[in-house]
Amino acid sequence: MEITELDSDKVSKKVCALPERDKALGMYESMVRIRKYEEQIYYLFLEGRISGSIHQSHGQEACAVGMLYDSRVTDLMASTHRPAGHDLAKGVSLESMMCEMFGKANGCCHGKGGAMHTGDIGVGAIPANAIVGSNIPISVGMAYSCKMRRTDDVVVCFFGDGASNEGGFHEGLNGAAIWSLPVVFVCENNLYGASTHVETTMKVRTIAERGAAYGIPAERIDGNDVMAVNEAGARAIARARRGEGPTLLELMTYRIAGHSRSDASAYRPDEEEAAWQARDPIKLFRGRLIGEGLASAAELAAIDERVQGQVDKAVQLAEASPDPLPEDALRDVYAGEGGI
Amino acid sequence: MEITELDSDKVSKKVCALPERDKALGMYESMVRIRKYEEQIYYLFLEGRISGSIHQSHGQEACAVGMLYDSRVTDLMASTHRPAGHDLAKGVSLESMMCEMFGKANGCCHGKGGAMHTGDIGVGAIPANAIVGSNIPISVGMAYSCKMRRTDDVVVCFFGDGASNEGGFHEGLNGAAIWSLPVVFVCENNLYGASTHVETTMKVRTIAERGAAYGIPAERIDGNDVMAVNEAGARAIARARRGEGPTLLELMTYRIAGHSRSDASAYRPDEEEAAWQARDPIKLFRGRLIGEGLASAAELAAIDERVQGQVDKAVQLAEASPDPLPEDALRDVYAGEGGI
Amino acid sequence: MPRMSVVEALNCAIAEEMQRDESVFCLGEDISDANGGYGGAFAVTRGLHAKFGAERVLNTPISEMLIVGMAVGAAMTGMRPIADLQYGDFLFCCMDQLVNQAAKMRYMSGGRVSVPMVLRVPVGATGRGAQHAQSLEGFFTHVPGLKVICPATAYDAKGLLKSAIRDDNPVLVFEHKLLYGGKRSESGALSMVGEVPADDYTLPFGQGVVRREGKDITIVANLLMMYRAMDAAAELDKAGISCEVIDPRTLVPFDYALVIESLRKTGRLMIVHEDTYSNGWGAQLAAYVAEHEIYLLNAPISRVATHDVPIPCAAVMESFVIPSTARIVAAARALMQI
Amino acid sequence: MPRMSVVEALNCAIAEEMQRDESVFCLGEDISDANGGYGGAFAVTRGLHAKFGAERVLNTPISEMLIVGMAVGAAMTGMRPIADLQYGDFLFCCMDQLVNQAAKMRYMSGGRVSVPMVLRVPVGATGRGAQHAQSLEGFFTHVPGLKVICPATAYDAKGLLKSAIRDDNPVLVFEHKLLYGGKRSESGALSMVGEVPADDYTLPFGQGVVRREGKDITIVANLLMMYRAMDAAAELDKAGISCEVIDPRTLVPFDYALVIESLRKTGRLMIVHEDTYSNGWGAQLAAYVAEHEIYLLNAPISRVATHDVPIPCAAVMESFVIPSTARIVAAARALMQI
Ligand SMILES: Cc1ncc(C[n+]2csc(CCOP(=O)(O)OP(=O)(O)O)c2C)c(N)n1
Ligand SMILES: Cc1ncc(C[n+]2csc(CCOP(=O)(O)OP(=O)(O)O)c2C)c(N)n1
Ligand SMILES: [Mg+2]
Ligand SMILES: [Mg+2]
Repeated sequence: MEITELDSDKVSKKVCALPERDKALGMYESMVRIRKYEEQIYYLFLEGRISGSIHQSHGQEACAVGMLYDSRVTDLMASTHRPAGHDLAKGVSLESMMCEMFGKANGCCHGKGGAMHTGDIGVGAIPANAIVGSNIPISVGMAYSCKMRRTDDVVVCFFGDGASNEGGFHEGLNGAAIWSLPVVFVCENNLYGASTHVETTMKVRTIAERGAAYGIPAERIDGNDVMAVNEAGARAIARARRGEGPTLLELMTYRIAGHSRSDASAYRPDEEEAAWQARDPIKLFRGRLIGEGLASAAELAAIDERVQGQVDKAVQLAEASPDPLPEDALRDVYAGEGGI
Repeated sequence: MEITELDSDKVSKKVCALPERDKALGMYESMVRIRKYEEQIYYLFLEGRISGSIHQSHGQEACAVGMLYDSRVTDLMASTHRPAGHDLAKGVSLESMMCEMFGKANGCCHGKGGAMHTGDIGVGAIPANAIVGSNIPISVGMAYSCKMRRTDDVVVCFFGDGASNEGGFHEGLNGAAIWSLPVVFVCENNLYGASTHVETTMKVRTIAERGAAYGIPAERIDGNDVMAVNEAGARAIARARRGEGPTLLELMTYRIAGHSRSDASAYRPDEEEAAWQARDPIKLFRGRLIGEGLASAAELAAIDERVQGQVDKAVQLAEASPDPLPEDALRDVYAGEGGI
Repeated sequence: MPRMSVVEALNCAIAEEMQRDESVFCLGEDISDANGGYGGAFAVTRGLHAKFGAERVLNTPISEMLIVGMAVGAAMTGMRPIADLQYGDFLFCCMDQLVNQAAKMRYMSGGRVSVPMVLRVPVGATGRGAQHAQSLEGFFTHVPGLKVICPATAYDAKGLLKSAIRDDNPVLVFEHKLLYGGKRSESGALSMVGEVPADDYTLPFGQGVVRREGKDITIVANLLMMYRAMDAAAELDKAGISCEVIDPRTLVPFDYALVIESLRKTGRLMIVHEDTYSNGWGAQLAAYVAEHEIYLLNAPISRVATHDVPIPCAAVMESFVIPSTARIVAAARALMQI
Repeated sequence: MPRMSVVEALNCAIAEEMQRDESVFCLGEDISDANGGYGGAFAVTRGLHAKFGAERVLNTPISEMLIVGMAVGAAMTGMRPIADLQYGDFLFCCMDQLVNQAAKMRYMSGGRVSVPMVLRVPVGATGRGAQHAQSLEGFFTHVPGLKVICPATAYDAKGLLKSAIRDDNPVLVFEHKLLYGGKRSESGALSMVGEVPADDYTLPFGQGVVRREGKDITIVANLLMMYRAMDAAAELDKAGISCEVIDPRTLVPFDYALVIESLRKTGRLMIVHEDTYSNGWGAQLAAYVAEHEIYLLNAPISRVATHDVPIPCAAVMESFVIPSTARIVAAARALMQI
């Protein structure tokens, strides 16, 4: 069912044209950055060089990059426990994220946040949220703020299939609808919430059809086709910018790794994994870029290499960076001096 | 808009036949009991003989009676901050409710619950819930219990239009749907949540159409037509008993009193109130009973009088009943002896 | 100086701050009084719609996660929301947005975002039963990242609420339903009106106030209980027991210094609150004193609190579980006899 | 006697009770291990699906209000649900169902309904940041109507969980992630295995246990902190300071008598917990002692608790804010010098 869902008439099958070369290569590079970052993180964990837990986003690069590649720095983005792709695509610096993974003082959260809370408000990425679904009402508030401040900035709010069963989804989408707020709700449906298949968590076939309960237009998209995501995302964002209200996008995708560090994905059938592997979003995009003559294999390999260099450098930087002081833990609880 | 909504094609306009005489008169009596009880409560408050707050259910009698008249004693019912109609229709004794309103030791909650928590588990009415929407997940648990215990009992869960915007509505309906649980969700849409019109709280026109987001069949019914409610309720309950899962019913109705004790309903247009007054559910039902020859005006007047007598007697009983002891407040926190 | 009820003082503080700062706005259920609406369950936001319009006096659906979540999101991105939850008890419907989100966002970001929001929380038992009665302070003095204030007079209400609105942190304002004053004729309500400067002023957090001087017992009491403690102190005075009554006014930050200064004189500490006995906010104060200044004590610490039960509805039981003036008097007498 | 980890002991208790009583069932996210599922985020419910089927090992959507609300509803109508919330922090997503509903239903009904449910709550900091780290006890010792237990050994885990399942009240079971044992290689995890009777036994609530006898200081500590206190006690012993370590095992009801008995001997009280300093569960114990038995004390009460901050992620900061053995030792030395 999983992969065939992509063939269902619920998923837009429109083939979207490639953009001009600069943008195409930029998108490719952004996807590769996420992939290489996540692969590096995976090895760092295996080797015990970083600790805690991880929820990795590789395999879902087309969702992050398709939605965020054209984002303004003043546009806002709210992510989840699986934030690396979104953060990197929104422009959080790779170095600051890597340093955060190592718990260093120069991490994007100064070591306080960790893997599930990365972000950089300077580029519009609020701290990622590890409470499933809770970033949805927050995004609605950010959109209300955009509207009140008379900007035409837009909020992109990511969440998973599992999150769409949380009460905050309902309250948040309803609020955004009644006030026509500039927010795009992006559900990355990767078929599982942790070990639980989406089909066991709802009786309807798609999350997109839940938009109707709020009067929110919705679409189901191939989330491994970065141009399809980019095209639908552009329409939704433009609609939001014009003040016409929220959109719900359901992006069908698949994670490469397990749910979290220690998860071997025993619940995923081998054939399913293989089928999705064949539709790897970077592989697909690379194929089109070369096939339609926008770039040569060598050019793309050069990008791969350059990005790998960035990742390696980030690891070196992170390892060489100082730990926070233990007492730094006592700072940043409250804003302002003389608080408590 | 309000009253015309009843004429919209979203509301079933089917005219349902009257039942045989016994049932018809029983339903009439049950509705009158609610009316007279609530009117009495209103005066008792005005006169300062009881205190606290009240959320009254008169005007909505057809919803309670239509849904519950055929209820088994082992069927379960979960009510709200506006519980009197539901409780009386489910079979909670009028005396024990009146005593509870007076805060007496022999009240249905021994004085501990008060106006917003009346109920009697002995007749399947769990304590009413004053947290808007929170009885919905609880009802799903009760339905799961019915199913696990291999009964064919059914849960009727009442809530308001306002409650349908709570996260618990979403989580609860979804859960009931995926496990096909024997529960009927009854939304009494009386057009307002406190002072706020339903149209300002959602962009869709009906609450019924939210059922589709969960794969739950839904219907919008004239909630002031007791036979229409009874017919739709019977179908939904039968479906649940057969193990075919939940139904969402939206009953269009109107409260006679303000939202709570001190509310003069300044937010309701006079014409709207008048239009609904003309469609008073008891008046409508009385008209049909007489018009179709099932009962004479005198017979119905006799019922009215008998019921008024019951209410008067309940007030006398309540006033004569002893207060709880102050120290009774320390009991019933925990079950079992030697607790804490 | 104008005389105002607490409701009027709160309304005045909000109106002045909304006038002063465009980023301040209100949201909550039934807070607008357009078209015959309530202007808030306790009428605190009455008249604001006419002055500031629907966008800045935002009536919401009955969706507490949405209300507080929106406040968090708006606060992180340049606004100063004031959220209203009708009854404090409903906070449990959105605790995640408060405890996991509002309180932790700044810290998790390494200090890079701020959450300047205010949440108004009516508390106290008023004959409505267990789900409309709780005094919740102890839950929130337990959450690093939140500030918690509890103004008991009209003067404090205006000054502290203004400080809360200008504060760059999430601030919970506990208001007692029986202290609102004005036209509400709730049984047990105090009909308080106080002098409130018509012009702009703010009051600092972390500064309690001595409501009555005394030398035998230091009574620390907040909100309604402060008034009961004052009544008890007057009664005890006749019996020759002199009580110093301290109103902490803010619980986080807490003015420990003021309490300790008083204890140097009295050597006896009594804490009175409507919060529960077990782990109510007074537990922390008692523990703090027993840790840091136990040698100032000439007697055991005494706590007079709501008994550890859900709040019963019937008046005779409700008034039994909530601390009464008589219970305070009895506890004080007992304290003097030890 | 078989030797088990805490996870195995909890699993064993659940399996035996499900076997014994058809009304017992489990629900929660990812609790089933059918088709390669987890059998619980911490594998506590592994194997139960094969034994009892999907209806009694109910995998739910990610819907905490649904999970706890269903538990309340099922419990009121004849079942004994055991709900699993993966991480205690997620409790804030369903506090209303717990605090307003589970805790108050019985009382509001005048004792006519019961809510025999169990909620399992993994707590403790494990390098995952502020939203997966909280020690929440203080929130719930503040809620009349709930019982709160915190087993620290495999033996207690089985016996107390069985009592919880048979109890007719809502019981929260606080489990520490670093004490689960088994195959989890969490940094900082204790690899504990203990003797656990293979047959049926229950342990009563409200009975603490003396983990180590001593005469100078009474240290009351729960969960992971009990082990740190034991390590500290061993170290202090070498320095000639003799500590009695008490594990309260249940927080509501609390075994005040055992603590007081110990204080008669030691005269010094230290409380150690991973809960926050302000209004953590120890505040109540300290306040209680300062109220009822202050004359037993020869020194100030000492509390060693997590600093009042959200939990930071980086190891160097996390371990700074959580009480360490060294901090306990230092506090004990300070206490002896006063
Ligand atoms: C409120 C809450 N409940 C449960 C969890 C534990 N948890 C973390 S991620 C996850 C699965 C989320 O699934 P989905 O929303 O589909 O996102 P995905 O992991 O697939 O990206 C769960 C259950 C949590 N973090 N927060
Ligand atoms: C969680 C929660 N939020 C707010 C309230 C306050 N409140 C009580 S009744 C009510 C209106 C409910 O509207 P609706 O669900 O339509 O029911 P109705 O009163 O119309 O019967 C509100 C806002 C509450 N009791 N609980
Ligand atoms: Mg998923
Ligand atoms: Mg309504």
